[in-house]
Amino acid sequence: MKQVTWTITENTPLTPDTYRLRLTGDTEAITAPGQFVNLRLSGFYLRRPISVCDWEPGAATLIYKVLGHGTAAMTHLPAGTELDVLTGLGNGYDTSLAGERPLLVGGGVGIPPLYGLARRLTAEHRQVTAVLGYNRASDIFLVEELHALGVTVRLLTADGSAGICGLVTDGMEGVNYTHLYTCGPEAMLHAVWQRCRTDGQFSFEERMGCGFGACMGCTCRTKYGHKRICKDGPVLRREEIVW
Amino acid sequence: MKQVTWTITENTPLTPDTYRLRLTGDTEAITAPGQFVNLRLSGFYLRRPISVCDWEPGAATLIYKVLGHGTAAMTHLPAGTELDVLTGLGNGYDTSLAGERPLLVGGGVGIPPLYGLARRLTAEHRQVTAVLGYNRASDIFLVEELHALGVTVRLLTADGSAGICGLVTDGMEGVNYTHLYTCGPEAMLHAVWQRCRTDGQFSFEERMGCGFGACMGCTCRTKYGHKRICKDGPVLRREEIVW
Amino acid sequence: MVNTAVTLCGLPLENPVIPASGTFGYGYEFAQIYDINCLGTFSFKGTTLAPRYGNPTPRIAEYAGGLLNAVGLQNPGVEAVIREELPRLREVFHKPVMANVSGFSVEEYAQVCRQLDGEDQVGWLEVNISCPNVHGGGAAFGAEPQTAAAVTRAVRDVTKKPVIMKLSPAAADIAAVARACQEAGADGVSLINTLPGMRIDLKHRRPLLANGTGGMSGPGIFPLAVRMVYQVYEAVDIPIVGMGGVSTAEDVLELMLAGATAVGVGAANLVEPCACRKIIQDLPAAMERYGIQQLTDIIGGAHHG
Amino acid sequence: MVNTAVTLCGLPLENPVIPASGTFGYGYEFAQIYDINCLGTFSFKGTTLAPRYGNPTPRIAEYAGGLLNAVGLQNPGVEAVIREELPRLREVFHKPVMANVSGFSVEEYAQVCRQLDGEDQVGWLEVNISCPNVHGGGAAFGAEPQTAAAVTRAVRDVTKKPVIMKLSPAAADIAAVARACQEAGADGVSLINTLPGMRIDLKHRRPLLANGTGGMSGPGIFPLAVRMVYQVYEAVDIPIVGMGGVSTAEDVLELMLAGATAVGVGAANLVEPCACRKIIQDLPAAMERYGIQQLTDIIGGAHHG
Ligand SMILES: Cc1cc2nc3c(=O)[nH]c(=O)nc-3n(C[C@H](O)[C@H](O)[C@H](O)COP(=O)(O)OP(=O)(O)OC[C@H]3O[C@@H](n4cnc5c(N)ncnc54)[C@H](O)[C@@H]3O)c2cc1C
Ligand SMILES: Cc1cc2nc3c(=O)[nH]c(=O)nc-3n(C[C@H](O)[C@H](O)[C@H](O)COP(=O)(O)OP(=O)(O)OC[C@H]3O[C@@H](n4cnc5c(N)ncnc54)[C@H](O)[C@@H]3O)c2cc1C
Ligand SMILES: Cc1cc2nc3c(=O)[nH]c(=O)nc-3n(C[C@H](O)[C@H](O)[C@H](O)COP(=O)(O)O)c2cc1C
Ligand SMILES: Cc1cc2nc3c(=O)[nH]c(=O)nc-3n(C[C@H](O)[C@H](O)[C@H](O)COP(=O)(O)O)c2cc1C
Ligand code: FES
Ligand code: FES
Repeated sequence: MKQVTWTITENTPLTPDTYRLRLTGDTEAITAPGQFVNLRLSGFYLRRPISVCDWEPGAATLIYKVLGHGTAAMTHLPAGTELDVLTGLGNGYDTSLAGERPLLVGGGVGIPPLYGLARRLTAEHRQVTAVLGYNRASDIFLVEELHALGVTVRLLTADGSAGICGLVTDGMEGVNYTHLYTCGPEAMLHAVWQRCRTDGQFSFEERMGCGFGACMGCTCRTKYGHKRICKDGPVLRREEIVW
Repeated sequence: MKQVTWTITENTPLTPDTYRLRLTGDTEAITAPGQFVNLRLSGFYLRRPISVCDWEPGAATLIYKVLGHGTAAMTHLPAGTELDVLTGLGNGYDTSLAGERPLLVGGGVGIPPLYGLARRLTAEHRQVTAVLGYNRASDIFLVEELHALGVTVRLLTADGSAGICGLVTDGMEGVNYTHLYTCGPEAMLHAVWQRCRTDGQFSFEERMGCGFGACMGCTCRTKYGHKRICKDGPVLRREEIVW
Repeated sequence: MVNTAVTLCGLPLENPVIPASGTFGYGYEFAQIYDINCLGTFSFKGTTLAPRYGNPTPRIAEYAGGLLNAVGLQNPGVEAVIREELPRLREVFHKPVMANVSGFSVEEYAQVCRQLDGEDQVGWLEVNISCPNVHGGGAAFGAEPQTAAAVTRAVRDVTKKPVIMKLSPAAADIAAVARACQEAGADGVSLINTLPGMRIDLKHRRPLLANGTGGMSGPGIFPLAVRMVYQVYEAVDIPIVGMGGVSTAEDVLELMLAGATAVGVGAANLVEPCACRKIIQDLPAAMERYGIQQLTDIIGGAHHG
Repeated sequence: MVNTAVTLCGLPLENPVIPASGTFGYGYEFAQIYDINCLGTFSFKGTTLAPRYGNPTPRIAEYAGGLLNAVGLQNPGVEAVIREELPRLREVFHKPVMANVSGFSVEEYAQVCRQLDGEDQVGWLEVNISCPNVHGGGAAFGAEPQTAAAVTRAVRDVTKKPVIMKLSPAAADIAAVARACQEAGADGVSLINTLPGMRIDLKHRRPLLANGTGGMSGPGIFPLAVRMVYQVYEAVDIPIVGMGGVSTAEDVLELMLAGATAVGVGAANLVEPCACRKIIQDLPAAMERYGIQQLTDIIGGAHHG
């Protein structure tokens, strides 16, 4: 964990309510895909946790969806704005367990961290398949970028307006995978967990006080005791999860 | 009273802790020198009352001193910043009572509203004298501008580092005036009130909740009953003041 | 089209938004800025039997969540209110108005209410029991159920108008106070009044407000208001006017879900003179966002979940 | 050179800044960010007899003045604290630490304090009486002077370490509770704990926190803390650890002028991990700004003016 200042270089809508934020600044503390950052926004007391979508030395990309007042305020931040960021938070995904054919399952704004993961997995020469679920065609983002990495993408929408009509669990049918990585709403994670036939890594969300393990605001029960989503997670192993 | 948006065109230090803020926007509601505006600052709940130093259609000048956190934050506002302003507040000075030789007595950041007053009085072809008190030479501002209007300026500093060494009451000695206008710290107003040998108008400060007469936060006692500094003032007539 | 109408103690309100006492004067200042007839109603400045100057200044301080005030119930006294303020108020506001009443003895409350009972435009009497009881060692009437009930009974006896008891968040058990008011005949309760707080002037090393303490209001007390409205809703059957830190249409919905039938807006009027008009304008869109057809449907709605 | 040292119940503190219980864990997370030995001391997470999971999530909500938490005293229980946490803590923090103790019965408080009494590094016992009394209908021990005194006596009997009773702002009369604690043998009091509040989830029409209510903390409660410290200072002769919304060195001075000997910093640590280090770094300049040579000179200074 590190407290740094990042400067916005770009803040553009990818869909009507999903934005891509590109930033420059110290990214040293980020060591694994699936980690997150905690952004201080002027006018809000608590920081806002957002997954790292992609990063390189000196630059990072985040993708966020407008959900409440904080994320709505974020859409108004112009390029040049400096943000106070706690970076390198959480454990992130472990790519050493991926095997040859990892499967990535993402829903909505659970998809961004899977991009950074896919980039690392493809760099490690694994055959990556991604099952991506959106509500409707106009919600789609990151699909081309994943294609460009060489990922096999299965696209689903809940209303059938693009790709296959259905949920991510429908998209998982028939995929032959060695390990599963997933991120998305809790109901989706649960359904994916029930379908998953290999070991897997599940990334959770919780309302956070601090984001670095100090307040016990984000605790969940696991088979191995209480864990803090922000510090011991957000990624949990399949076998330890208690629903 | 009117709620308007003003845009900062300039925010420059005149002394180490006193700044001039030039703004553009609707100034229609300002009708008399000595009126004030109430500025909304991001990060602060209450607005900050600042006297109008000068104004014309479409533009206004304020001069403020860094006193606490709000005025300190103001120094960081760059040109182009839009401010939410309640304008045209308070009664202001009545120039019809000035007579031929009005005397203006100002101390520190009580001086700014006297500039707008002097401009109107000189335009009305009165012979204006201003007694201006500062703590030290490095605090001096607005003197040249008042000179330029044709005002006779008597300059005093408490430490003698410029002008006459003394307080404004010393500077009042020997001036032959028809009416007195003053603004400054309360202790100064009281001393001036005791010295004043004509009718006069005294501008007061008080902590304000609203600035437009709604909350009774700024009430003072006068000979004619309770008055709200923000609405029935900030300018009170000499005879009505109760110390 | 969504429906914002509610009924408060038998009287209809076009919408639940009520500028809170002490932040809206007698309405004139605001009537110069917008047509205040868009309001559900408003509660005018707290009225006592005798004229009061209130506390010395400074009366206002700031904190991160709003402001502190120690105005000290400045008002011209009930006779002047009836003689001078109400006729002027009538010119700018054409709906029943809420009369806010304060007192320092049970008799004073009763006396003020008796006089206001004769005023046609007064729709409700809102009885502020945060004031110290001069016969009771200075504790507020609203601190304990017994004293709150005593004021309620005395006021109930002298008026046929709906009586709304305004509760203090400084009460040990606000739900118990509300219950006592209901049992003593109150038609409604309103809450919360300001929360006693203090700021200190570092330069002069003394309390910043001349009065020492002042009442905290504004968004910083909003969760306290929500919690208390929620608790009082479970304790009484009479309508609640919820308030404390409301600044947006969403805040109105939140307090109504907690149990409020109508919602007071105080401090927000002081820093945003058009706050109440804006809240009223924003209400329909906010209702649609949360699938609300009629505001009356959501009163206490957070208790079923 | 200004002097920031104070003495708290006989033990010297390099400076009055104390991260508040529940916001600093056992110090490790912060020790990774800065050398926490710059602190006066810190109060570790509230400890109960048995391990506690705490409340279901969501446990955190936001408001304009800070946050609400309903963590519900999650902790591994006093035995695990002694066996596992204190040895690890010792590696990163070399000063006496404040042990925060909670309980749901008088016996539990005494039992936990008895066990912690044997720990060398524990300098003070801070006894949090905001918890509900399971034998007392769920009212908090800190709500009334009698129950607060009962806990104080029980704890006093089992330890020679200084006992600091941590008071709740929800008490009807916090000064009376403080006085009762002093009479029952407390060496100090700390205040304020969080203020019960609530937020409601508009989308789901139910309280946002799974627990319903949660404790308000952060700058929104600062004037409440100042007021209560001021009142308690007039009621007791034992030192006060003041807290509630402190975020800056000036806030520290303000609470000390109100009467605090040392100052707790809670929520600020969560959003600004280096908050306490920064406050300590800023203290000397802030003292100079207000002409303060020694911090001990200003304790209660606002009462003389
Ligand atoms: C580890 C982690 C990674 C995340 N990554 C992303 C991401 O990459 N892209 C993205 O769009 N969103 C992400 N989220 C969700 C994002 O944090 C919330 O959408 C955001 O905090 C909402 O803030 P708001 O002010 O708009 O909503 P409000 O409802 O106004 O926020 C009020 C409070 O609730 C919290 N909150 C509300 N919803 C959530 C939520 N779903 N999860 C956690 N806290 C919440 C806020 O942080 C704030 O403290 C992530 C959350 C977590 C915990
Ligand atoms: C009618 C009027 C006209 C004024 N004109 C000018 C001017 O032209 N130039 C100028 O520099 N100053 C002027 N002032 C004073 C100015 O309002 C304060 O210096 C300013 O509000 C301080 O804000 P702060 O946040 O820096 O101080 P803080 O102390 O942090 O402010 C805390 C609160 O106290 C209030 N406050 C603090 N000091 C004063 C004060 N002296 N008067 C009123 N409120 C105060 C603030 O508005 C705020 O609500 C005027 C005040 C009034 C009432
Ligand atoms: C300046 C001011 C004056 C007030 N005067 C009164 C009053 O006279 N009578 C009363 O019952 N409440 C009074 N109140 C309390 C408000 O009506 C309201 O209950 C409280 O401020 C909480 O709401 P808010 O946070 O929206 O301001 C006053 C509040 C303020 C800020
Ligand atoms: C997340 C969180 C957990 C807390 N846990 C405890 C606790 O275990 N014991 C305790 O006495 N106080 C606890 N508190 C209260 C704080 O110690 C402090 O009294 C309160 O938050 C007010 O200070 P602040 O506004 O600076 O946060 C907790 C506060 C927070 C925010
Ligand atoms: S959010 Fe504080 S411990 Fe996880
Ligand atoms: S500041 Fe509100 S009446 Fe003057």
